[in-house]
Amino acid sequence: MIALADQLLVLVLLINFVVLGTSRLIFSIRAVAVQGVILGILPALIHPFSWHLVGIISMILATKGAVIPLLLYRAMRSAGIKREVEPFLGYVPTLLLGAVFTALSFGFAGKLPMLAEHQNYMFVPASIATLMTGFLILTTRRKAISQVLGYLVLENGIFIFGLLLAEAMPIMVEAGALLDLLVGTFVMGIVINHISREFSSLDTSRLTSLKEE
Amino acid sequence: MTNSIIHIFLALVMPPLLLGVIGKTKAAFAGRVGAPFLQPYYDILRLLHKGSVFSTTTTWIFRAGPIVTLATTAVAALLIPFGAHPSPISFQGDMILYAYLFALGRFFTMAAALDTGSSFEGMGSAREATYSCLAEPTLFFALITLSRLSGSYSLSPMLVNISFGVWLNSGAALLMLVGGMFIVLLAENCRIPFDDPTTHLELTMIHEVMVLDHSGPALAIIHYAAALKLYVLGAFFVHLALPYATGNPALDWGLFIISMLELAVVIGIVESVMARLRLIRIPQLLVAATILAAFSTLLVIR
Amino acid sequence: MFSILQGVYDPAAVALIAALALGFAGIPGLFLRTPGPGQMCAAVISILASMVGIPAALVLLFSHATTTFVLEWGLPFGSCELAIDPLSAFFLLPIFLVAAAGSLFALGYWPAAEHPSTERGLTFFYGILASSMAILLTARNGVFFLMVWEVMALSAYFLIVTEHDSEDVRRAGIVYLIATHSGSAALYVLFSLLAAQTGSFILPVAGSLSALPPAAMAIAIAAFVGFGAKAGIMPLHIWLPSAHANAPSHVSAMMSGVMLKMGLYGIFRTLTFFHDPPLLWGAVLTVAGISSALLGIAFAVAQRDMKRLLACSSIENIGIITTGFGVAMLGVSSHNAPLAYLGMAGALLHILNHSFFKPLLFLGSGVIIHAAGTREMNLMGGLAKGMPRAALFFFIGSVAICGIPPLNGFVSEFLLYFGFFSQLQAPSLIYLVLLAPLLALVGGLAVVAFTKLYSSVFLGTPRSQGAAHPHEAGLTMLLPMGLFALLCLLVGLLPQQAMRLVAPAIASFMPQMSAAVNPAEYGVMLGRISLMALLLVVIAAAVALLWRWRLGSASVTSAPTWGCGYQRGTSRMQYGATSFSELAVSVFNGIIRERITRPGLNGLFPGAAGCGDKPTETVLERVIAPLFTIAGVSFAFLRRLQHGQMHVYMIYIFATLFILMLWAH
Amino acid sequence: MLAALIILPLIGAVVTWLIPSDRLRPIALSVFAFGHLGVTLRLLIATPPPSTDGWFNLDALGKIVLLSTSVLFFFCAIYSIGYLAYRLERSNRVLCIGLLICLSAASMVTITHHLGLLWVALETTTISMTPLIYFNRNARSIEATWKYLLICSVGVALALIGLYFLAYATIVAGVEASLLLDDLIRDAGKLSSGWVHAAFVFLLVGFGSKMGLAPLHTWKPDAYGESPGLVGAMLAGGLVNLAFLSLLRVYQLCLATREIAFFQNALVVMGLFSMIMAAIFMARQADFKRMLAYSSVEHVGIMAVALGLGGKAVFGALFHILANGLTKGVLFLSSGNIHRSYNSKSTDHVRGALRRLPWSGGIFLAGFIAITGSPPFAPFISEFTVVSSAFIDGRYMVGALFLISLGIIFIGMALTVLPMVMGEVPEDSEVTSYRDTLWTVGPPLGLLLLVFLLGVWIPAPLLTILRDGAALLEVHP
Repeated sequence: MIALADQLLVLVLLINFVVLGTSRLIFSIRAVAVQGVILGILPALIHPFSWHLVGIISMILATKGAVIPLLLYRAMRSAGIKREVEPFLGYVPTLLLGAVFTALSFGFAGKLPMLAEHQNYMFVPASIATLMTGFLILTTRRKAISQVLGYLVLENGIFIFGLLLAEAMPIMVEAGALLDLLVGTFVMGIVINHISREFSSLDTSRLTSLKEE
Repeated sequence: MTNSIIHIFLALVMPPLLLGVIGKTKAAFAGRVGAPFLQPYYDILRLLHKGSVFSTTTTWIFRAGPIVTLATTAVAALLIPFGAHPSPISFQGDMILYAYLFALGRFFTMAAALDTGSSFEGMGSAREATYSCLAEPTLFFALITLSRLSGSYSLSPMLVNISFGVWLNSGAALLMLVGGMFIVLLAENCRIPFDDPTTHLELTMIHEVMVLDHSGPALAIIHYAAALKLYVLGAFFVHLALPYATGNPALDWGLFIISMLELAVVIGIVESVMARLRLIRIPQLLVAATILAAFSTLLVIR
Repeated sequence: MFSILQGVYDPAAVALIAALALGFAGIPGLFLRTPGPGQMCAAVISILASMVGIPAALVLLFSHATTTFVLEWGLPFGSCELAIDPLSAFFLLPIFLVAAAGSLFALGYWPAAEHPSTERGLTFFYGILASSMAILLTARNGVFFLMVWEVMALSAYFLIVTEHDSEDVRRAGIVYLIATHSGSAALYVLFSLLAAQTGSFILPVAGSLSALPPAAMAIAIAAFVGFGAKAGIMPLHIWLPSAHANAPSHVSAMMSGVMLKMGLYGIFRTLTFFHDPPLLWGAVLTVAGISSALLGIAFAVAQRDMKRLLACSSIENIGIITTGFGVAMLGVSSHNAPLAYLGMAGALLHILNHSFFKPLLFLGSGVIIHAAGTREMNLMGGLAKGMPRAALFFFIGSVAICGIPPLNGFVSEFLLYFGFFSQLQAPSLIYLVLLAPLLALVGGLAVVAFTKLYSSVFLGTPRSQGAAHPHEAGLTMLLPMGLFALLCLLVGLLPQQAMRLVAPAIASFMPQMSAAVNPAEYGVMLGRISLMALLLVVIAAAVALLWRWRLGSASVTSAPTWGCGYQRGTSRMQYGATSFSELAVSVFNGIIRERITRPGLNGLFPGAAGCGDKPTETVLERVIAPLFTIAGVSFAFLRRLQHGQMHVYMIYIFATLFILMLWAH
Repeated sequence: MLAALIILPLIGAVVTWLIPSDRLRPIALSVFAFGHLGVTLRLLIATPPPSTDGWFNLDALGKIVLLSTSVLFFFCAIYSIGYLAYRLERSNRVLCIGLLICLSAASMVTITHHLGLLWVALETTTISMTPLIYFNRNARSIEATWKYLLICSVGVALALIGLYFLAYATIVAGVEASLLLDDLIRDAGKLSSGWVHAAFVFLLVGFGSKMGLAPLHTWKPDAYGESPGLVGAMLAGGLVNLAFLSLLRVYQLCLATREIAFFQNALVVMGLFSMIMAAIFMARQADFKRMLAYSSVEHVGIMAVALGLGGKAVFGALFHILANGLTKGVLFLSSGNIHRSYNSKSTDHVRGALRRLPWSGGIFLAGFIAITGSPPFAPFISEFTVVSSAFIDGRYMVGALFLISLGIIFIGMALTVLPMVMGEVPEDSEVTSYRDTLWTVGPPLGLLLLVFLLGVWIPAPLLTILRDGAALLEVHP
């Protein structure tokens, strides 16, 4: 089964590039949702069956796959924006950077000692690469929604790493995942809706009145 | 004891004579007969008998001015040795007191001048203030040189010490010192080329303009004090320039009197052959004097 | 807190209690509804404290002993020791004196009835300032010293900004605060390095440290910067003129008369820790001292604001003291006992003298401000008519500060001069004698400055309406002035007695040196000085009597001043403060550079035009201010980093992470 | 007893949620704050033994932070009675609930020894503060909230992955997988340095951004500037210390792993950088609340430097937790009053505060003197400890930079604060309903007295706690 996990991780990496490459917000929201679903499936592949596990998985699928994307989708609609126009860094350079970072993360993971059973799987590189992708989105996109997406991708990266620990300390992983995702992202969703009400736009370049002259 | 009495007697009586001699010399150069040698005495006596006019602006400072000036000069006269004879009062460090006594007198003179509220007298004291504080260091360089040469910290030894022998040893230093001190002598006593006591244009005066408002006895005291100051500084200068001494006390007194008169003649000559400097030039001349004295000091202490 | 004070008869304990009492003097006033009584009670308390404290200090001074207390405190900086040795006791004298005089003066000068809003704070901080200085002298724990030091500095700040409605006052306050705080930074370093040397924050005993290691040099530098900034040694004096000018006069008196000395005390105290210091230290102090003396008085000559002039002359006097101290250090380094002794004696005696005539003059300036309503000397004149007594006291102060016999200023300068001259016979450092002419120049300029001050304020005729109707000051203001004037006279006429005050302090400062000289010979010298002073007085009296007798027999008439033929002379045509000093200032042109604004006159009949001048604060305006501007500009550039754009903030985080990663591996 | 620390505020949250009246709620808040303070003091005197599973252990470090947080919270609560009376235009329900939840989570941070739980609690404080920053409900405040939320969340996320690395290190090392501090310290020797280093870096950046070390501080001026005074006080005096406590835990770990040198240097560098940044931004600062924010950046820098220097300076770091926390309370609360009275945060409008608000102005001035490290106030003790130990240990460069930036900061702050409090009130300045009352002036004054007291006398028990804490952070041979 765990061999399948690796295939899925490749998929995750590909989705990273999709998110980096697309300009249509709705599309990247969907992509992130798909990524979330995949991550939801992954535990099922690497852990033995238990009702507890089912609970976790369903929770993750619900939030990552449905709730948060919907939240973002609503915010996007209410603000009436379709696409991420003029990002701070063009799409092609972003993609290239993404590639570079992915390569780097493979290198980084290679330097670190692994457990034997994780040795020939790409959990660590995938997680680091996703993390970096998240950062890349956060630093290159203008719209608040895209930045939330970036944060989500970053979270996914962390989550992937968490899978390695899942059987060692489940509580930890769940606490992390749930708190961050549920609460953190949820609050962000709320704030975003507030923003769209205040500015009738989700363009964070409008959110620059607080600065030093 | 007798020496002290003679010293005090000379200090009391002789000063105005120098003015008389200077006047005669200038007259001679001008081809006039000129006023008698004792004219200054007559003036002072006459002034003493005149009534006084005090400006309504003035306070006690105005009256204290002449008194303090005379008192300080008198004390200075007691500190300075006349000729080969040591001064009546002499102690370690008296040369510093000597220098500072004049400062006290100056303070009062200037204050008295400003007390009248007359712009001319203010002008005079402004000049006096600046020039005298430029002359201050010269005197101290001289004192250092002398103290070094004599190895003592008191005026009498350090001045009496000067002799032809010393001249032979450190002539260069003394020569510069004489130059510097002569300039200071003229400046401090407001003689030409620094000041013209006899001019009638207040704008050009320094000392005389400061005492414009003094009258009667006050003016007499001022004249006398000025003469005494010339005498005291002259005695100092004479020690440097004309250090003759024979063992014989009486003879030495005579020599001293003569050399003082010589000094007066020299001053008279200078006053007759030179014109008063422009006021802007005066500081430069004073600084030159300081430099001379400083060089002499460096020569002796290196 | 002071559970350790057993036996109140112990003079040290008495002195400490008196010091604390000074601090509490202002507190009752804070809680009283009506302002008047508080001030009165403060005055009474501080006078009583001084009456107790001065004798105690004298006893301690002559006892040649050191009394030490240990204070339990809850701070982790070792035990907190308080000790009073003759040096501390010597510095205690002026504190008690000026504190009492000032708080008495305040009753008339800053009456609570007229200044209800400011009086409480003023009285309170005045007490705190005095008390903190007194306690500072006893502190033997570095950290405790620092704390008291800062309390002193801050209370001084609050005193300076008493009238903070005026822009000038606020600026003066800020400059002072910045200067003193920077000084304190140097002191942080100083005491840390000391602790590094000794292993504890307890100040080392005299002569216990070696001056050889580089740390010692660092300590000396830190002390010079930190304490020098407080003392106002050039070029660390930037805060001094404006602060003294803008503070209430009795505060200026306290600051100039005492607080500056605390900086000197710090330098003294620090250098006592080391045995055989290098020549360099003395040389630096000497050069710094003589140059601040010269420049300080040069600036003083140029001033037109009465209190600024006094402040600049404080710089001069501090310079003279520093010179004396530097010379003393040179004497110590070159094992030349007489030089060390004379230098130290001159310095300490001048400290005492300066704490007599400078407060006198500042208090006098307060009286003048009351009478004329301005500090601008060009607007005054003729005040002596209205206030003869104040004028007399002020005159005594002015003569004394010029170092002219027969007053006290001369005595201390005389000792310094004699020290310089005695170098002529010394084996080494003969060139020190060249300081004598420089000091003479300083003296000459001082005469210019103070004839200018006294004459333009008190003599002539009023130059403005404000000064036209002066009134004599009240008793509470005259009494302190009279006291100080009397002290000036006493020290001037009986210098050998004043010498006896100084001797123990020197003995404690440099025991081996003072053992090597015989103070008696200097005593004899000073005895002669006092004889000459008396002689001078006698002769003057004689001449005066003679003149009296002449006047008696001759006619005395009074008339207006003779205008040399000008009939329409007005009081504005007098030589004012600026015109008097213009010639002297022109000699120092370039250092001082008066800014003179001349009217542009054109046409046949030009209209009314004015002409003003302003002496520049050379160091502050030419050096410090430009630095601040540069810093401001460069900072303004860097502030773009915070431009409010989210994604760049993210880049900051990312970059930090990345760099740290690279660093870690 | 420990549980009370957590539960009491939660009960309080429920109660305040139920209370309908905006006037009564702050009073309830104060009551619970008082209760919490009581429990805290009780715990400091009679400390319970660590829980058997090792999850909960109130050690000296925890005590210090708990004390400062609880005291500060108490005074803020009292202040809220007076302050919120002027802000009745909008409901303060969310504010009170948020504060209490935050307090509960904060207490959790101080008492737990399980890094995971600590992390969860820390994240909770972050999130519970979010709505408070948005209290003013305007464009500026939503922007501030957004930046605060995103940056802090990213930071905390990084901290999380740091923890994961740590945990994975234990797994790789083959020891019992655990995030209990004590276990980790025990097994520290065995952990592979690669993972540990990575973990430390991520934790440093994560907690650093929560703490506001430059250049991760960018959210601070906005959040502090736009939130109400008492929220600012809690942020600057409370949350900062919690983040610092988390760093201390990491530091303990580093000590055990013998990898301390890198961590210390990183701390010193970041600390000095923060101070210099603060210095640059404080000069000519036109908004006094933002200035206070930068001052907070400066002081976390001071704490970081102190911790990085190690040795005696650590004592300074720990004492600075208290000193800085309480002084920040003084400054933010009094500045809140000034802000209310002038209805402006701009130093161009705020002039002569001493005239208009003698008490608040005076307290603000005193707070400025205290925070810039002048005796006789507490920050002097800690700052001088840092400086002196820097010089005594021969770290002259660090000491010099430290002093210089302190100097620049003092100048910058003086040029901002003194014109505010001194002089005349400008004629055109807006006249508002605000007046100094006992409720608004008492709390900052009380804090000021505490700061002064700690500046001249540290009570023996507190001193022992501080010493024990310092002992926990010393290198054990």
